[in-house]
Amino acid sequence: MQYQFLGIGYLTWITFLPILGMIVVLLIPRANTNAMKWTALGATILQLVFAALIWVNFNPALTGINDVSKFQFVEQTTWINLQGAGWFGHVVVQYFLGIDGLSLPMVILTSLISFVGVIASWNINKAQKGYFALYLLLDTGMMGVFVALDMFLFYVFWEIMLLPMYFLIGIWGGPRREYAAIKFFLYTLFGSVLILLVMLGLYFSVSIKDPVTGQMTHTFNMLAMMNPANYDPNSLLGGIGTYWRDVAFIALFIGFAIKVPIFPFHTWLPDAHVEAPTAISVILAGVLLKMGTYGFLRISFPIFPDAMLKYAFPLAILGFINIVYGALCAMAQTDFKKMIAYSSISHMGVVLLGIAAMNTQGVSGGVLQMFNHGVVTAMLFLVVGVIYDRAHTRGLDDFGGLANQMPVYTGIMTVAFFAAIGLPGLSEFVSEMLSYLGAFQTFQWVAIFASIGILLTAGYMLWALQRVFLGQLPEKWKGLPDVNGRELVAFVPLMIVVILLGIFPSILLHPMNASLNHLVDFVHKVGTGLSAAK
Amino acid sequence: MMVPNVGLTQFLVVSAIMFSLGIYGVITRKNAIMVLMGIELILNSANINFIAFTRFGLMNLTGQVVAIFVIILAAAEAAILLAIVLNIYQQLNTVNVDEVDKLKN
Amino acid sequence: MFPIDSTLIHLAIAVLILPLVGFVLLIFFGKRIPRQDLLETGILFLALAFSIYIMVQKVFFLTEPRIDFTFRWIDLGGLFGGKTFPIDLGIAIDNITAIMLVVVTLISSLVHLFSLGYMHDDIRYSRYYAYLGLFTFSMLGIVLSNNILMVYVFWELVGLSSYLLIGHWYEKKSASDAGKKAFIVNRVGDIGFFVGILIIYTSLHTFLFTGIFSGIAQGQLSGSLLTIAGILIFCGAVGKSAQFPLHVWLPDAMEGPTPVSALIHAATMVAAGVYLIARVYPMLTAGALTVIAYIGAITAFISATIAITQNDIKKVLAYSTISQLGYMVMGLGVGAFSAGVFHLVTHAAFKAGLFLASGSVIYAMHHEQDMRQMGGLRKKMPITYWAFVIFSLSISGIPFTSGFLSKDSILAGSFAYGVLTGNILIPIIGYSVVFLTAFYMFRLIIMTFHGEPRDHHKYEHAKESPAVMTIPLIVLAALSLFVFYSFNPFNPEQGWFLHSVVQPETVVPVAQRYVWEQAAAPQDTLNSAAAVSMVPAGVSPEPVSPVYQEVMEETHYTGLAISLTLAVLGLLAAFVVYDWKKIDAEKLKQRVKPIHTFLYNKWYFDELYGATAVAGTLALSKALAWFDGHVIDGTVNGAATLTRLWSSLSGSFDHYVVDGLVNFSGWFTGLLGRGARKAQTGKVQTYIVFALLGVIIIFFAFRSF
Amino acid sequence: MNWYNIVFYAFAALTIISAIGVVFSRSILYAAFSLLFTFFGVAALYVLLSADFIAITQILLYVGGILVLIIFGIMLTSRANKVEVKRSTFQLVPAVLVVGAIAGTLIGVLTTTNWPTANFLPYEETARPIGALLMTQFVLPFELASILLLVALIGAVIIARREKGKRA
Repeated sequence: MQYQFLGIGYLTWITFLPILGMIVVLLIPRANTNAMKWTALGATILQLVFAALIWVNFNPALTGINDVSKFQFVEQTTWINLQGAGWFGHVVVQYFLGIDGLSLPMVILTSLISFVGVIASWNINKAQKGYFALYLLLDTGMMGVFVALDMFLFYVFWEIMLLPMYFLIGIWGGPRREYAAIKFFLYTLFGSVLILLVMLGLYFSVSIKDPVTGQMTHTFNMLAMMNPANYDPNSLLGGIGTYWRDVAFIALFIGFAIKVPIFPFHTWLPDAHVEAPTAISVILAGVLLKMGTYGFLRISFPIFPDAMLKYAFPLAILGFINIVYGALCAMAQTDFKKMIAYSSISHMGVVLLGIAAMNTQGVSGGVLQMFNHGVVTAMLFLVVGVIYDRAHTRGLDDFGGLANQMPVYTGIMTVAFFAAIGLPGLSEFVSEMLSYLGAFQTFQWVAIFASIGILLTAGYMLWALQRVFLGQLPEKWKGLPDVNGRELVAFVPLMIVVILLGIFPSILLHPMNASLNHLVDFVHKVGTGLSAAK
Repeated sequence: MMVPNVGLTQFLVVSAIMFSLGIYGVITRKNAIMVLMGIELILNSANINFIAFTRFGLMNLTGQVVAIFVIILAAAEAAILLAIVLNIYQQLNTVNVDEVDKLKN
Repeated sequence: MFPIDSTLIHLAIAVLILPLVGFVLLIFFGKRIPRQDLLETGILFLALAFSIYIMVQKVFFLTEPRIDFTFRWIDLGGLFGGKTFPIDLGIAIDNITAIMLVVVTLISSLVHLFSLGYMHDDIRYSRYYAYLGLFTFSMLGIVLSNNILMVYVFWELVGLSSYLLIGHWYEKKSASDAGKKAFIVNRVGDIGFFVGILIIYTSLHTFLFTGIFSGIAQGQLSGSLLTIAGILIFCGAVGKSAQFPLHVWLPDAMEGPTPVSALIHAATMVAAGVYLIARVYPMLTAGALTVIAYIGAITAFISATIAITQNDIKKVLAYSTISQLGYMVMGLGVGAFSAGVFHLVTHAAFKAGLFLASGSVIYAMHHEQDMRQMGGLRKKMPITYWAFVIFSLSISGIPFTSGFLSKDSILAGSFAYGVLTGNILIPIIGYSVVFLTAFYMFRLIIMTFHGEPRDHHKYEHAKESPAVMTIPLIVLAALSLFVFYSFNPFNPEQGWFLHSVVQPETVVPVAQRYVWEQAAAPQDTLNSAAAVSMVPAGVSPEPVSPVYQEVMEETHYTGLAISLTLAVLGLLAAFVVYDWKKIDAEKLKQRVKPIHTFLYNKWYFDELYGATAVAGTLALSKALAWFDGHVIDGTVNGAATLTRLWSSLSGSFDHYVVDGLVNFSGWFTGLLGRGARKAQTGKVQTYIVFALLGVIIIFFAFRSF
Repeated sequence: MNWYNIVFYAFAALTIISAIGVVFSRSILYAAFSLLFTFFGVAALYVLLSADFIAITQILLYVGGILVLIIFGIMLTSRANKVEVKRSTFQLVPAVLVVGAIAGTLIGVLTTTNWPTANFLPYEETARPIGALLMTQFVLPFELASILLLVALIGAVIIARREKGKRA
């Protein structure tokens, strides 16, 4: 293996560094909170360094998606090997990591947001030890989801991330934190169950030849699941466009849709966001939501290309609903954080619209939008966090005229808001434009109606901006200090990314292209091939 | 012979009568000391049995040894019981067993 | 030495980047740079110098019609079928671009200069200049783009800087409202624009104008979809150029500082819509052009009627701007391409002048904008007054002014259009607006500068503005005269301008052209139309359609006479009513009260939109939020409640039935126990009796006899 | 009718009659004295059963130890002659019935049982073998019994001790 550090692959490092940090945090005496913070920061910075290394060494020409030889930084060893236990035969779970152009942006995003999240967590003043330990565990879970290529491993990481999130919201959250945490947990668990069922269905339908024994064995290998030839002819999910394949696709879709979240599975999000502490909102919106769409692209679409093509139009419709519905709901909110939570729903609708189009522009735009939305929404939640730290209220109508009181803050916020509006020159414009371009080619009318979302977004964002920052400053906020150095450290990297990707989106699009084009090709070829064969 | 020759049965019958009388005493008397005396009767009747069985070859000398132990226990029992009676009397000013019901309820 | 075209491109990039540099410097180091205002103003004058050089080179010396510079912005790779998805962007310089460069930088530098005086005690001085820099950058971006995507990008950036500058005094609710309104109303148009771009890209796979035009010429996009695409792109122009029905934002935008109104909301940004139409002109079908012509005419008429009733000096000018923009749009719509662009340029000069002059007045009157409080300022502010008069004459289309030349061309075009197509409504509106324009402009002058001062206190303190404010006025007044455009004050055809700005050859299918162009079209149009832009300089302009040209020639003098008469009538009417007071304005107002109220309230557009679109959206958002919170979340919580109900039911079952059985057995045992407790006397003797009874019973139970 | 029979019946009668006296006596002190005779009677029966050692022990322990203790108890707990010795614990009639039933049952069993050997064994000395047995086969119970006695001794002292503080 080529890319190793201390004999361990880069992907293992980047995934398990936070766990190392967590162990260190757990060993630090309770009183020494500073050491915990710095440990967490150190772990995430190292993670960021590895992400940068991976980016630098990434070969943009390799496609990935369904071909293990085209993946990069691959690590593949047997993890669980259960020999011949009754009817389920020989269970092999692999420790199989690897990235391609689809996961690379997510890996970078996760590292970046985790780093920013630690800085945003600096003011946590309750049970810091538990907080940072859980935070780092969460980090590992998220990173693992994006690098795992074995479905079982994927599921393990998926669940690892769930529990810390529950506690982080439930313990360090706002007044209704228990409700929000339980809601989040139950929703996600419901989704997980569906994913688990489909995973098992796939497991029992797919067999590959064991390289050692030469026997046909079931496998959790995602890449093997993508090859129609590996399906046992009479298995549940074998065959072509069968009823059960549709069912499995829809179940998997719901499982991931809850995470995105897609209407009507979205109501956990506003509550979770509003109650979660700032850093957790940032993580939640910045990374967790992306897992849903990542799941579509990594698992649902390539494994069920026939069903994907069949249900592409409903997906696009759901994307449209997300965009417009989320925007309208955001407009009606009076809670700053809730508004941004709904705006997330709206923006994730763009991702869905783009990837449902299943063409180069749409998918590129969708994946880029995943990244951009992660960065921009992280900024937005940080913005809310800053003001909530100072004023202890988030009501949009409680403020006014902060532009004079906090000019630097206002500047940062303006960038974030206009990025969310999709102002050209800032990152989200490019991704939204590409998504719409793609969607328009496939679903003309859906794209046209969805473009109303552009208008609505401008409406609620500017309205919020006006209510909070413009006008007269109420007497009680006369003493609010502007952003401090620590907060700037969190904002500046995000701002740089937002502006840089607005002007030179190619730096991120270039490594993605080969993989995403291959994905589009693959889905169309296999999907229509299957349908034609039927 | 009008009167049967004395054998095992006669001893046992004496013992049985004593036992019954002891029971009667234990049952009917309120006074703890009287109860104790009833118990002594019962123990004695038991001893008679042991020794009679020994004598008539149904038990070897073990019966007598057991009888000795019974006597010892009786002595210890008497000592303890009287101490308790004294204590109760000091505490409650009565030695009637049916009035000593503090453990009840 | 670079070849001249490459030098021009480099210079153009420099012109584009310079204001951005100013913006970045000011926004990050605003407080730390001494005299930031001079820095920014200097940068602008440098850009102006470059622009003039570019224009002179391009228009008068260069033989190439177009200098292009393209780079690959995004490459999305390719699919197996060999389809690739590059997105190319770039800049291009042709004659219109070169002229617009000068217009933008010129007005911008003059406004910068003017602001030195007008804004010098503002609290956010450096921020103001930074935003001006951002605006200039974005506007130049629109001008220089050689592709529709970049136009859209800068389009939005212009919207942003407009938003920021309108809301410059954001402490005022009305100012921040106006900024928001401007941005959102513009967005409405931009969505149309965006969808238009989507159509174009989907059909033609390119954003470059050249690619678009050649693609259309090859028939890759035609029929009604082409018309729809044209109209959708025009939607962007409707928003930005404040055309009916999206004109409502511009009057409100007057909340911004007056120099900003001059730069953005009179001369340049609002003209961007017109510029956009000019850019995509070759792909506009007859259907699209007719829509454009009608929208322009309606806009011109509506806003002119509103303008005659307004009392706020800037509002009058705002409506006049809308009206003039309507003229330009109408001009382009009816096929008078050069005239429309020409009017764009002349209008930029005199309308910027009008706004700056009104700024000068407002400055002198200590930020009083109501004309009813003014009067008699002529003596106090002679330079401003005379500049104002020149601008007003120009906008009214009085001979010897630039406005006469351009407006006359547009009117001639609309006349010809009316004659050729029978759509006489458009020329009728066009001419009637001439009368209205002259009337409201001179009403404005008379109320402001003539007569007796109405607010004596403010009048006493009023004085002529400092030189930094009057010099721009003088420059613009000079530019409002005919000589800069044509040496013949009555015939613009002989000037350099109309020689340089020539209507591009249309690329739409023959059947979708105006009738006169169908007749003129050579048989091999479809193949030769790929060459798009301008006819090389120095070559005498070939009229695109001889038929059209012929009609214009024929009707020229008729039209001229009508327009002149109407303008003079309007002028006189203003004097009759407001200066000589032959007719009492108040009485007149009373007599036509319903009409006046209707006009004074701007045809109730704001109220209409407020009651429908805004209220509707808000109501919908409230309803959906309720739906979200109560129905969807209610369903979720209901599911949770149901589950809990179910669980509590099964809990009850467990508690009462299963556990009940257990407890019953316990209870039963207890019952027995209670019965048995009767035996538990606590008396040892009793127990002995029972024990013995037990022995007896056992004995008899097991006895063997 | 040999002398053995006569002696047996005499002592059996003494034993039973005095036991009746213990049980039915109205005075507790009389009951105690009746018990004295019962113990003597029992000792005599032991002699008739050739258990000389036990008989001696019976007299020494019961008469010299237990009975004295009982009399001390009576003296300490009440003015002896004033003690109302009521049989109110249990109804007389049921008591008699129960006891009668027991007695009847027992006697019935004892008399009808066909004991394997109903004959006297030859007399043997008992003191020595008993001592040997206690030191060999029954040494553990023997030691335990001695410990029990010690414990009972100490316990009795502690229990019977008047606690001054508590009385107040």
